[in-house]
Amino acid sequence: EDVTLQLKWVTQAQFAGYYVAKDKGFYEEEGLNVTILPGGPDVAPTQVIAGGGADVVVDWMPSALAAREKGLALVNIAQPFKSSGMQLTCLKESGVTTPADFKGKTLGVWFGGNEYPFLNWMGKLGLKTDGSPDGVTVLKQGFNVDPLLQKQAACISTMTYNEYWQVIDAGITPEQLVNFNYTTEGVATLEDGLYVMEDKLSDAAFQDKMVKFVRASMKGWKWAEENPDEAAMIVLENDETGAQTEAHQKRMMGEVAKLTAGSNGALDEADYQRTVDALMSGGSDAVITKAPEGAWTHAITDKALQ
Amino acid sequence: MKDTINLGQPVIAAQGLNLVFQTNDGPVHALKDVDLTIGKGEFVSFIGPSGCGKTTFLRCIAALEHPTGGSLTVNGMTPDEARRKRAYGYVFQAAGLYPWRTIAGNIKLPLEIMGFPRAEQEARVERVLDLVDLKGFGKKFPWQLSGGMQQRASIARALAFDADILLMDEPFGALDEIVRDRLNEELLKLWARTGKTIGFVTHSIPEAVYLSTKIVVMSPRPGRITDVIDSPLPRERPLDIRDTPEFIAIAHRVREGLRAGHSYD
Amino acid sequence: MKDTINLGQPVIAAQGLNLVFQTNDGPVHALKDVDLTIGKGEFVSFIGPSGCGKTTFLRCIAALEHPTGGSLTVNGMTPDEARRKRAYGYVFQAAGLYPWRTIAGNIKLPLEIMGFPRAEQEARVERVLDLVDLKGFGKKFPWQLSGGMQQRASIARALAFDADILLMDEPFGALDEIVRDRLNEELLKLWARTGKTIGFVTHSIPEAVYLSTKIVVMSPRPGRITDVIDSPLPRERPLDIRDTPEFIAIAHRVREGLRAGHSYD
Amino acid sequence: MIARGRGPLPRWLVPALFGVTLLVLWELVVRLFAVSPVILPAPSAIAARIAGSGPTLWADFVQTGLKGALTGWLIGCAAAVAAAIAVDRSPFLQRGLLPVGNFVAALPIVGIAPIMVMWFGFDWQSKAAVVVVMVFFPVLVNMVAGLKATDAMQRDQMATWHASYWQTLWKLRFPAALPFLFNGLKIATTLALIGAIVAEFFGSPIVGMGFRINASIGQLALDMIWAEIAVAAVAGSAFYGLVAQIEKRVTFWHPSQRRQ
Amino acid sequence: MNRVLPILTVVAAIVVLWYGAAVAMNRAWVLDQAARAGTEPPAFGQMVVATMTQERPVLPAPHQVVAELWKGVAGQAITSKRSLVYHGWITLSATLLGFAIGTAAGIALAVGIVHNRAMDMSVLPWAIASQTIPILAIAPMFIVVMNSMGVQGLVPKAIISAYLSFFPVVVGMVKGLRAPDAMQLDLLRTYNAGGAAVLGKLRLPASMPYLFASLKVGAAAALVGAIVGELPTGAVAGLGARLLSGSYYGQTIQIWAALFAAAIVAAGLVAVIGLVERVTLRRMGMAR
Ligand SMILES: Nc1ncnc2c1ncn2[C@@H]1O[C@H](COP(=O)(O)OP(=O)(O)OP(=O)(O)O)[C@@H](O)[C@H]1O
Ligand SMILES: Nc1ncnc2c1ncn2[C@@H]1O[C@H](COP(=O)(O)OP(=O)(O)OP(=O)(O)O)[C@@H](O)[C@H]1O
Ligand SMILES: Cc1ncc(C[n+]2csc(CCO)c2C)c(N)n1
Ligand SMILES: [Mg+2]
Ligand SMILES: [Mg+2]
Repeated sequence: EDVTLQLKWVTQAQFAGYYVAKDKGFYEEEGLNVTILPGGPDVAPTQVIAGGGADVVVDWMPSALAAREKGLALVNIAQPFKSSGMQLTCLKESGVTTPADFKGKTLGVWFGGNEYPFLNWMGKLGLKTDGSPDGVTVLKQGFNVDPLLQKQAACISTMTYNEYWQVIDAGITPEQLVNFNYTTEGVATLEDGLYVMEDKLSDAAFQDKMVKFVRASMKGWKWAEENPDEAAMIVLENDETGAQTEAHQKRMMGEVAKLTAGSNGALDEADYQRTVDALMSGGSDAVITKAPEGAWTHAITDKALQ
Repeated sequence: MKDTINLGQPVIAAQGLNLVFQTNDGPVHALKDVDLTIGKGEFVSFIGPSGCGKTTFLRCIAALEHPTGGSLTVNGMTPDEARRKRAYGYVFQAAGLYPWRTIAGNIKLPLEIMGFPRAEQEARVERVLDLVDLKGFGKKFPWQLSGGMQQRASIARALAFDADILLMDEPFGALDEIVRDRLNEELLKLWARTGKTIGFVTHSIPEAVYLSTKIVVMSPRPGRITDVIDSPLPRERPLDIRDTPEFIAIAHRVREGLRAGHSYD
Repeated sequence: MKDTINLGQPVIAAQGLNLVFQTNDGPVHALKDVDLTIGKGEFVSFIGPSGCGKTTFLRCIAALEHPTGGSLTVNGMTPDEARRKRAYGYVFQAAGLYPWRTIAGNIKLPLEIMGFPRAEQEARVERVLDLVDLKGFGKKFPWQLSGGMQQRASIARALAFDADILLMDEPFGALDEIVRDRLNEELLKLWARTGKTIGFVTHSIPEAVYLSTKIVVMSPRPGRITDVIDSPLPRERPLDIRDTPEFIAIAHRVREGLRAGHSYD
Repeated sequence: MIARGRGPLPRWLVPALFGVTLLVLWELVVRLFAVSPVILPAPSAIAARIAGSGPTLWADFVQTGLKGALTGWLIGCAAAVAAAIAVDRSPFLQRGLLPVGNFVAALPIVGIAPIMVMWFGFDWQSKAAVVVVMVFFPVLVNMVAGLKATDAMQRDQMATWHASYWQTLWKLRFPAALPFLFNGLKIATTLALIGAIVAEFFGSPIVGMGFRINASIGQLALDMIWAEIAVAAVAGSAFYGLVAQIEKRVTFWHPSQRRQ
Repeated sequence: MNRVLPILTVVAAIVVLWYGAAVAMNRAWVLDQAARAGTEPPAFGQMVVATMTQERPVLPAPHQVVAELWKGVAGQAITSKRSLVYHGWITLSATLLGFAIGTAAGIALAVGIVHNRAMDMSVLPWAIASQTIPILAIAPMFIVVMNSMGVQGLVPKAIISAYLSFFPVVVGMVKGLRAPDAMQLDLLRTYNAGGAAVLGKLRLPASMPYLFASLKVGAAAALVGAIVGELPTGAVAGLGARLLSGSYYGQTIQIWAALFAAAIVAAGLVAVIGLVERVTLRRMGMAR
C-alpha cells in the first residue's frame, strides 16, 4: 500500500521519526510503501494535500485549523509533538528583557502559516502588529537568523532545536540572549501533527492504512528518542542536498526528543483546547472565529496504539 | 520583324494611374494620371529627372506599390495576380544582395524558390555569371565585390530564371562604357531570343534610344508622362546604329523632353 | 591659369602601392604597384572597368583601407594623420544615409561632429540642399527619397563642410544627364573658388575629361594604373568645350586606355 | 496590405476577447466542477477580493512595483548600458569584462536575494538590488549586440569625418543599437517585477506583493494570491506596453517598426 | 595570452576590490563581538585576519569561496550528495531540457506572430502577461498539479525553466524576423515566394544577430528557471537546493560557492552559444 507523506520543512531531525520508520523497515513491516516528500519555504502542506499531492501531511495546528475554517477539512489523526519548541530570541543589547519591552521594537516572524502563534501572543499583550506607532514592527523573517546577527531586528523567531543553535554557533553566547518561550509565556500551540482530509477518513481502507502508518511512525519516533545519534545519521543519509551537518542534526535530534517525549501519538484533548482557545482569543484579529468541529479524531491512534 | 510590334493584347495597361505617398510633412504626388500601354515583347525605357516616379511606376507594375487611383493591369490581370504567377524578373536600383549568401548563392535564390532542380540551378548560375563577366566570383560574399560587380550580380540574379516581364531599374548605372555596351548588346540578344517584355529605367539617353522600342519620358512633381516616343529603329541593332541620323533625331527629342521636364520646376 | 598646375608639394603621393585582400577563396590583388602623384588643387578623375580598384584606391587615400605594401602620403603625412586633421570629404559609392535622421539631419551630421555653430549649420544645410536641388526635402527621411535624390543628399553632405581634399566615388552615377551637367558645372565652380584637391571616380568618359586636370585610367586583375593623362584643357570650361577637338582627342585616348584594360582579361 | 483593419480598436480587442473567453471558461469550470476555492478560486471571487482590498493591493504595489521593481529596473538598465559602453570602449575590457559579465548572467535570484537582504536590509532597497542584478544581463547582452549592429560604410563615414569615439557612439552606434537595446529593456520589465516579488520571499516588511502572496499561501487565501497575480499581470503588461510605446517612437526608422 | 591577459587583469581587479569590501563589510561583526566580550577592538592586522576567517561573513573573502568551491568540486566523488558537480549536473540537465523547449517554443511563437496577423495581436500580450506572474508563487501549485498527473522529476522543472526562457526568445526573434528591410522583402515578393521561403531564406538569416542575443539571455533565464523550479519540489537536489539550504542555515560561504557554481554553468552556456554564434556568422560571411 502506497502512502505519501508531505513534510512541513526540509529533511532534518525535526522529522526523524518518519525517516527512522522508513529506514528501519517499520513501514515495510506494516506492508506500507511510504514516500516522504520534503517541504521547503514555499511548500504549504495544506495546499499540497488540497491538491491531492499527499495522503497525509505534517503541519502545525494553527495553520491546520485556519485551513479548516477556510473550507479545507483537515483532521488531526496523531500528535507526535507534545510540546512547543517555538520561542522569540532577542539580543540583550537591544534592550529587551521582558515582553513589556517589545513596544516599538522590530520583531522577526515566520509567515506562510507559522505566524498565528505570534499574532495570538501579541494580541494577548495588546500590541498592534500592523505598524501603528504603539505596537511592534513586524518583519517577515527569511529562513535564517541573519536579521538578529545583523541587528536588523531586536528579536527573531527561533526553534529550540534549530535556529536558536544557529545563533549560538554564530558566536553569540546564551548570556547575550533573552529567550521568550511560547510555552512559558502561556501561549503555546500544538506543533508537528499528522493531518489527513476528512472525507477520506470515512473510507475504512484508508483508515486502516493510516492506523498502520501512525503505528509505524510512532515506533520510529520512540526509536529515535532512544537512539538520537543513530536517528540523526539516518536523517543525514536521507538529506539529498548534502548540506546538513552531523553535529547540527545530532543536537537537533536531542532537542526534538524533548518535545516528542510525553506523547504516544494520541492528541491530548487539553492541549487541543488550549490551542483553540489561544487562536480564538485574538478578538478581531483572531486566527479562527468559531470553535472547530471534528478537527481531530482518536479513531486512528486508538487502533494504532492498542 | 519591324518597328511597332504591338502583337496581340497589351501586357501592361495603365489608365489614369495615381499614387500619393503620405509622409510626415504632407502628401507626395509620386504618379499623376499616368496612361501607358505596353504590348507583348516591347522594350520600354523610362527616362526622366531624379525623383520623377520611374521607380515608383515600375514598383506599381510589379505589385510592390499600390496605386491610390486609376487602373493597372498586367496580362489582363491585376499586378498582384501576375506577381503570383511569377511573371516578373526585377532588378532593383540598389543591388540588394543578401549579405549572408555568396554571389552564387544570391543568384541561386530565385531558382531555389521556384523549385529548379539542383543541377539546373548550378548550370544557370554558371551561365549568368559568365554573362555578366563575374566568372570566378561565385564564392565571394557581396561585400567583397566592388559596386559595379554587385550590380552585375544583381542583374545576373534577375536573368537566371525566365520571367516573361523583366523590370530593370537603372541596371547599368554603375558600369563603365565598355561593359555597358557589352551588356546592352547581350540584353538585346536575350530580348530578341526570348521575346520578353522589358521595362527599363535609365539616365543615359543613348542607352534608352539604342535599346528601346518605346521611350517614355517622365517629369516630376507631380510625376507624370510627358512624352512617349515609339522608336522607328529596326529590331536588329548593331552598336554603330548610334551614329545614324534617325538615332540622333530620337535622342534629340528625348533630350528636349527631359529639358522641358526640368524647366518645369 | 593653365594646364599642369602642380603648385607646390604633392598633396597625395603613392609609390609602389599594393593592396591584397585575403578572402575565403584566396587573395585578391586589388592594387598592384600603383604610383601616382597628385598636386595641390588638382582635379583627378579615376576611370576604369568595374572592379579595377578605383574605390579601393580612394579608400586608401582616406585611410579607410590599409595598403599591404608601398608608401602613401597625404600632405606629407600618413593618410591616417590626415584623416585626423579632417582633411577629407568623402562621397561613398552608395548613399549610406542614416535612416533615423532626416535629410537635413544627415547633412548636419558632419557639421555637428566638427562643431559648427548651430546657426551656421542651418545655413550650410540650406545652401547645399539648394545646390543639389533638394530644397524642400530636408524634413524627409532617406527611405522617402528616390535613389538619385539619396545620392544627391549624400553629395550635399560631403560638400557641407570645407575639406581640403574631396574624394567622390561615382557621385553622379544615378543622375540624369541634365542634372548631371548642372552638378558638373557647380562642382567646377566650387573647385575653382576653393582650390580643393579632388579625386573623382566616374564611368563617364566625357565627364572625366570635362572635369579633370588629370585622368587616371586603371585596369583590373590586378588593379593597376595603365595611363595618366594630363589634360591640356583650360581651367575655365564652358559646357560646349565638349565639342572641341582637344576634348575629343583626350576622350579618345581615355577610351583606348579603357578598351586596352578590358581586352587584358 | 497596409490599411486593412488597422484602427486602434482591433489591436487590443482581439487579446481582450481572448482574455474574456478565458475568464468565462475558468468561471464555468470552477462552478460546474465545484472546484474548491482553496485550489482555484473563481474569477468572480478574485474580482470581489480585488474590489474589497483596494488599499492593501495598492500599498503592496507601491512597495513592490514602484519602490522595488521600478527603482531596480532604472538602476540596472543604466548600469548595463554603461557596462556595455565600457566594454565597447576598450577592446581590453571587451575581452576581460565581457566574460566576467557573462558570469553574472544567471546569478540565480534564489541565491542573490538572501545576500541582498543581508546587505541592504528588509525594505525595498534589497528588492531593488535583486532587480538590478536580474535585469543587468539581458540588457548588457542586447546592448553589446546592438553596438555591433552598424554597417561598415556608416562607420567609414564617421572615420572620414574623424568623429571622436563619443561622437560616433552618440550619433551612430547608439541609435543603431536602439532596436536591440529595447529588446533588452522589454525583457527587463517583466524580469523586474518577478524579481521584486520573488525577492520578498526571502525576508520583507509586512507589506508588498510577494509578502502578501507568501502570507496568503499559509492562510489558503487563494483569492488574495490571485488578486496579487492579477495586479502583477496588469502592472507588468502596462509597464511593458509603455516601454514598447517609447520604442515605437524612437526606433520608427527600423524596418520592424515600419509596417511590412 | 592575448585573450587571457585582459581576463586576468579584470579578475585581479575584482579580487582586490572584493578583499577590500570583505574587510569593510565584515568589520562590524568583529567590532560587535569585541564589544560584547568587553575587549578592545583588534588592531588593523588582526582585524584583517578576523574579517577573512569568519564562518558567517557578510561577504566571504574570495579565498573562502574558492576553497568551498574546491571542496565541492574536487573534494568528493562527483556522485556524492556533497559534490557541487552532482548538484550542478542535476540543475544543468533541467536547464538544457527547459532551454530546448523554451527556445523551440519561442521561435515557433515568433514565427507565428510575424506571419499571422491574428497571432500578432493575440499572442504577445498574453506572453507578456504570463511573464509578469511571479513564478515562485505559482510554481508550487504547478508542481502539485503536475505531481497529481503523475509527472515528476525532471519535466516539471524543465517546464518552469522553459517558461522563463521562451520569453526573451520571442521578443528577440519577433524583432529579428522583422529586421529585413523593405527591399529585401520586395525581392522575394517579385518571386512570389511563399511564407516558408520568406522565413527560411530571408527572415531567419537576417535575424541571426538577434537570435544569438536572445539565446544568451534565454539560456541564462532557463538556468534561473531550473533553479527556481527546484524549490517547490522540496528542494531535494540541485544548485537551487544548495542555495536554499545554505541560506536556511546561514552558511554564507556555501551560498556563494553554489552561486559561483551556477554562474560558471551559466557562463559556460553563454560561452558555448557565443562560440556557435561566431562560427555561424563566419560561415554566413557576416563576421568582418
Ligand atoms: N573587402 C573586400 N574583400 C575582398 N575583396 C575586395 C574587398 N573590397 C574590394 N575587393 C575586391 O577588390 C577589387 C577592387 O574593388 P573596388 O571596389 O576597388 O573596384 P572599383 O574599381 O571601385 O569597381 P566599381 O567600378 O565596380 O565600383 C575587386 O575585385 C573586389 O572584388
Ligand atoms: N516610400 C516613400 N515614401 C514617401 N515618398 C516616396 C517614397 N518613395 C518614393 N517617394 C517619393 O516619390 C517620388 C518619386 O520617387 P521615385 O523613387 O519613383 O523616383 P525615380 O524616378 O525612381 O528617381 P531616381 O531616378 O532618383 O531613382 C520622389 O519624390 C520620392 O521622394
Ligand atoms: C520562510 C519560512 N517560513 C516558515 C518557517 C518555519 N518553519 C518551518 S518548519 C520549521 C521548524 C524549524 O526548523 C519552521 C520554524 C521558516 N523557517 N522559514
Ligand atoms: Mg529610382
Ligand atoms: Mg567602386
